[in-house]
Amino acid sequence: MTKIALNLITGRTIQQGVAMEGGKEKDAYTKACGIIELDLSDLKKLGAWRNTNVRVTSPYGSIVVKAVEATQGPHPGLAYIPMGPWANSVTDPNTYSTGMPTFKGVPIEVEVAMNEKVLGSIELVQKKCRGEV
Amino acid sequence: MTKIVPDVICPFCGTLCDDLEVEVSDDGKTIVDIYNACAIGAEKFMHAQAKDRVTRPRMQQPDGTYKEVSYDEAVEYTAQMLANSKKPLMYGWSSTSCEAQSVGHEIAEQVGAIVDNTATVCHGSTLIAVQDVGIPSCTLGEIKNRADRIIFWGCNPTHAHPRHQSRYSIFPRGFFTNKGHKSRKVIVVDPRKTDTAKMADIHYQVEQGRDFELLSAFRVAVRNEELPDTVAGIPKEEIYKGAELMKSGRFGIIFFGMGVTQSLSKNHNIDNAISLTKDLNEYTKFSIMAMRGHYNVTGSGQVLGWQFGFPYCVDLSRGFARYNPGETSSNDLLRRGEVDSIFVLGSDPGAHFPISSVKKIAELPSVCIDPHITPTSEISKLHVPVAFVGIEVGGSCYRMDNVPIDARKVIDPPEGVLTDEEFLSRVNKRVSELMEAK
Amino acid sequence: METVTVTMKNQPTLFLEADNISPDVFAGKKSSEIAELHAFEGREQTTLGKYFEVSGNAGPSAADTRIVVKGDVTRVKYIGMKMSAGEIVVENSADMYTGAWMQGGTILVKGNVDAFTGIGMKGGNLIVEGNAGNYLGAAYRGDWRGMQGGTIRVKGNAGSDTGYFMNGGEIIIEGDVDVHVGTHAEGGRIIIKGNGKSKIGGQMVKGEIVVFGTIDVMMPGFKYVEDVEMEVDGTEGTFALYHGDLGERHPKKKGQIIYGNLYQKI
Amino acid sequence: MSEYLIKNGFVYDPVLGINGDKTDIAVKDGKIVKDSELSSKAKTIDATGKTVMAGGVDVHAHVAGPKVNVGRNYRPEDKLFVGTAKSGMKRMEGGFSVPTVFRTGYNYARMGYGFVMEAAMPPLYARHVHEEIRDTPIIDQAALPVFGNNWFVMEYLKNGEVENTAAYIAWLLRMTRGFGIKNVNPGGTEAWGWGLNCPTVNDPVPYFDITPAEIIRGLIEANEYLGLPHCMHVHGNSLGEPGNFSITLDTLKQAEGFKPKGSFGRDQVLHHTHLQFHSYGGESYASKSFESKSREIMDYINSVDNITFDMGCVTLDETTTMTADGPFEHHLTELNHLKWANVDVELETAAGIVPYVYSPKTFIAGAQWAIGLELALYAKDLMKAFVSTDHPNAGPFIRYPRVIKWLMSRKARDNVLDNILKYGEKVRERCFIGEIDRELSLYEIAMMTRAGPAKALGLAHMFGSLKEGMDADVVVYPFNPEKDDDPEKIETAFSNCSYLVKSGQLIINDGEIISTGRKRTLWVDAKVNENAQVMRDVEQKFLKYYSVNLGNYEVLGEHFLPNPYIIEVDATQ
Repeated sequence: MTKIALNLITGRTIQQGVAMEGGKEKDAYTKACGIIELDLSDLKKLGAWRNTNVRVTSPYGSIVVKAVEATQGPHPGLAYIPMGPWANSVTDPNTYSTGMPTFKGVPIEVEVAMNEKVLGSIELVQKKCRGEV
Repeated sequence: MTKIVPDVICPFCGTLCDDLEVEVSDDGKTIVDIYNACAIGAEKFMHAQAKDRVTRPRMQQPDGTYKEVSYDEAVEYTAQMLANSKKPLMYGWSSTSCEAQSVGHEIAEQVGAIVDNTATVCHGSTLIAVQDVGIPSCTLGEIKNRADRIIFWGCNPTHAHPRHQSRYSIFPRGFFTNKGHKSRKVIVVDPRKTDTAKMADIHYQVEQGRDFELLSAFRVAVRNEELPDTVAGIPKEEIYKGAELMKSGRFGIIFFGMGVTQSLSKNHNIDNAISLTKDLNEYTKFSIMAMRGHYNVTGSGQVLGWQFGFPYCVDLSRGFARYNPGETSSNDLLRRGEVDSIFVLGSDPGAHFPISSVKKIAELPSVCIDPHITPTSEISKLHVPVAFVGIEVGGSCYRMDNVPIDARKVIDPPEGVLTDEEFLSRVNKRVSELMEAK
Repeated sequence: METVTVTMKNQPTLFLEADNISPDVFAGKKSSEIAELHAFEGREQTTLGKYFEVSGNAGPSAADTRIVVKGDVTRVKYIGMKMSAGEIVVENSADMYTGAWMQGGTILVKGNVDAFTGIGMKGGNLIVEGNAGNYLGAAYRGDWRGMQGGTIRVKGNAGSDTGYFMNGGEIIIEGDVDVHVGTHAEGGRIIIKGNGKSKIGGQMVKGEIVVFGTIDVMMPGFKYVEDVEMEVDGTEGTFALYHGDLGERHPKKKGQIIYGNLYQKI
Repeated sequence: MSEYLIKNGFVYDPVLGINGDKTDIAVKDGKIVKDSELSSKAKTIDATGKTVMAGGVDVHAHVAGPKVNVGRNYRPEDKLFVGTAKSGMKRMEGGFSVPTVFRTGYNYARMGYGFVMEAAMPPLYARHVHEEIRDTPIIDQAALPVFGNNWFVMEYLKNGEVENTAAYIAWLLRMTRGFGIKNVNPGGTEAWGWGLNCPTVNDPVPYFDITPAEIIRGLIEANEYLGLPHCMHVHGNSLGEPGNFSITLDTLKQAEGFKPKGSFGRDQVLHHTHLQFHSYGGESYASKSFESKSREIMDYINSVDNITFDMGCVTLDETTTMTADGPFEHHLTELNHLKWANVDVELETAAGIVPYVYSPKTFIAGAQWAIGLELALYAKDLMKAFVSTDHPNAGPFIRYPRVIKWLMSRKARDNVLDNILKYGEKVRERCFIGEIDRELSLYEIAMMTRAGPAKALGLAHMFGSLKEGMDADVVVYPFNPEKDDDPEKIETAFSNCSYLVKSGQLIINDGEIISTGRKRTLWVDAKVNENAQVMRDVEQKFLKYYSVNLGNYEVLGEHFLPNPYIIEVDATQ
């Protein structure tokens, strides 16, 4: 099973903004934010097709999202998950005593997770809090 | 017949566009259409209309499901929770009016709470930097009228502040900039070739996490000192070229965002960017501005400022106001287990805090005040739906350049739904009674 | 010198603010009076006696008062805050703000300390046998007057932002440090006997930083000047001297520009 | 509403000519009345052995608005260890040089003040100013919008269109709920939009091609055309520069030939604020060159009858400077390297903020301290000279009682020169302070802190005296003019009054704040004839150059001015 190591950044996208205002309990939000944008070269390294589910793991957690081709690339070695509960399942909580977690620049490993499901935001957060995922 | 409400303020981002026109049915009950708004703003107005909108408070049951309760019960639970805590955290405040924030602060003062707003995960590092080195800035109209050098550093307005470039920065024709885009040079610094970067004259694809080094390099270049061959993945020739472009303008502006506030070095990135701006004022006129996120996070910082003296992370537990991000900041408080209950208004930490902090929230007595269903509302003990500020109730809001604009009421909230201010006032009254009794 | 021993007996449910654990406050008080001194847990104002067993009486002045803190005080903040004389020994680990705004005397912590230890320090001696957190010997938010004087020695590692806005005094880290050392420094001396990371000496105006180990990325504003032989904290050696931060303003003295000095052991 | 009889105090009221005589003051329904009008329900306040005055009036302080709040938010260190807890209806207090709104209101009340003028309101930020004023307890307030770098004003005045200027000013006062005309570094702040300045009154403003002198005269003319309560309130060019006294004289001379119009009883057409910063000689700040020019300045002011000023007295504290004089603050940060905040405001103005330490260890701080006091001590008519520290620029307003002490006591001044200043001797050499024996009386202090500023602001019908029919702002200070001779007693007494009655309500009782009163926001509604051209220009500029819609510019609604007090002016004739 190939695993590739990447540097993760998270942030806004217009789709994330629209879907968030449309309702975080809706599927559109999962479609907009339950993804990871990968550079084409990294998709190749991973040996994954576009739009396959992958498991993203960092020292701080793990999450299943859908791998898509980066729209604002090229950025080989860099991965992007729109801000939201999926991204924050793996972001670095270290604030360096500034109050600000490290949402950008998180070391992650990505592997194909064909048969695993991308959870909706509500279910995801509730299960994480109950320790079920 | 429908009617048009003009000069409507958009309650989404810190750009705080105030030129929206909203078409409402003549009974004034429903929004028919929105003009001039970006896709996100339009969606926010439309979602207020959603048929499945929650209109009554809901209490979490032992099995995790939610049961509808009355606003009276919601007020009682909230007041009891706050009055019985040793150190409650009152977080959010960025998606509500300054008037509601003021009432919240009265509650916080009574119960010795910590008041923190969404800057804590957004531009908090900027606020720290400003406290260390100040900030030479200006209003957005100054940029429209004068700026011929526009720098976007670690921000992507095309996605996060969709109308920013057309209203204020890249495109508008102003008094001294009547050629609009043609009279400006645009630099973008970002580790990705973002849609904003695609519009730039120069794009510096900085090595992620090395903004501090690159900013220092620009300061070295501005002073015509020696540089190593490459800094943060950028050849020194490119850096000298950029420095010259900045110095050669008549009026320059640096806009910056999460790319620098949330990456390694955090406040130091902003600190160095501000210092670069200050340096450039030895050669020409230069300003710098934070691309603030929530439409009234700036207002929260202002009201906290004039009432307590600090823009966020305000600790009232000792009876007077104290401040120190790293200690009195939401994520550090949750991480360290320093608070014993959490009250959230107008924000969604459930979606936007690291999961380790979210787990702590789920363990604590918690109240979430929000018109939407959110991950936060669905892990809180109590969810209280309220009217949308800027759509169903007005109030004072502050734009990213600190310009105050009065948000408008466009339509009525659903039958019986309280506004933030109404709910908070009732909690405040109840808290006073409970604290008297103690 | 009289010794007062305070031993943790009831842990706070949250965190305890014990800025009254200081020779200056204890001076001239009997153990019973000391137990009555205020302590704060959240908004509740209680007494030290609620959490600590207090034995022994203080000396007539801070200078002849020694405080021994026993038990688990990892949830106790502000031990030794603003102390001007005397001695504090913490047997285990302490939390934030240990020795904050300290002016004199000695604090010895046998375990670790958390963030903001020795911030705004003006004088005295602060020794940590374990590790220190972030913002060690740094300035309080917004203040351009960071550590002014005194000595901080950490036998283990230190976090980020060591000596932020440092103006004077000395900080010695015998282990490694995290990012940002001596940022905005305008005086004083920081010695790192282990390894540094990156962002060392950024925006430095004046002062000295000595690194014995590695620096993974050197700031672009630091220019190699020469190799120098010197003795640093008991170790003789050859050090490469860099001047910086070239991007920052620098004062002039007799026509000579004064830079920050960064030494790295060769 | 309650009634009070303030009995048996030593009363000082220059308007009534009462100079320390024991007189009773009667208060009913918010006004000063004859004793005979009191009912049996009237409460008695025993002022025996104490000093009684009308509530204080502050003509110039930066206490509310955007730059004040930058000063708060970017200086956490200004709040370290100075917070005080909430108690009863009193909110938490914080901040030293830039206090929170609550501490601002309480401290003015403790000093016996009833009215404070916010000295510089950027029109685009008017809402912010009013929100802070609303939250500042007890004291009545108003705010002066800044006009000296406003594009409309410069364009109209360049063409000599005084009537249009006046119409625009009237419109803007209404939009911003403003009180009068503030004029900061005329032209220089617009030049700062390009990083430039107008150092003298004759340097043309880039692009707009009008001189500061023309702006000053034009604004005086427009002010008198409207007949506003207050006059054109100017902060001249080249504030803080060695040798600037000649520029200041040029500024003052712009008032020549103008007479006050309107029905508010003021005598002046020009008020020069924080004059201390504008009375410097020499070429540098070094003691071998820098010198006081207070005498030259006061010789001129004493020779005319249409100018007033406030001191801007340096108090030798660490403080936070803030002004709409953008280029000055940039200059200051280059000198002291402390954190610099700046805000340029589209079409209107700018502001800068920099912390500053007036260290008694430096010659210059001592000289500045001396010059401020000299100006007042050289004044012939103290109805023209007002106490101020240009709060917080020269020092925090809580130092007024200390300034009063220095004005009233040569002994206190000598103590500063001999024991507090490191270069006291140099200060004696380069300034006049050492030669001045004058010690002001309580009667004169009442002129400088009440009667004078109230008259200059056009508010003599409300404040500044204990005359029947006036607003009942009465303060009782624990100071016995017959017994107390220790200067320190002056400072403590004027810092903490025993009683304060504000608009007829008892606010401070026996030194304790017991009520937050019912503060008012004063603003001036000037009626002018319809002016189509000005309205067209306004619409055009908002369409093309402002970043907000015209429809969102006016300060409307109770949430900004819950308790407004409107002064109407009819300029239609």
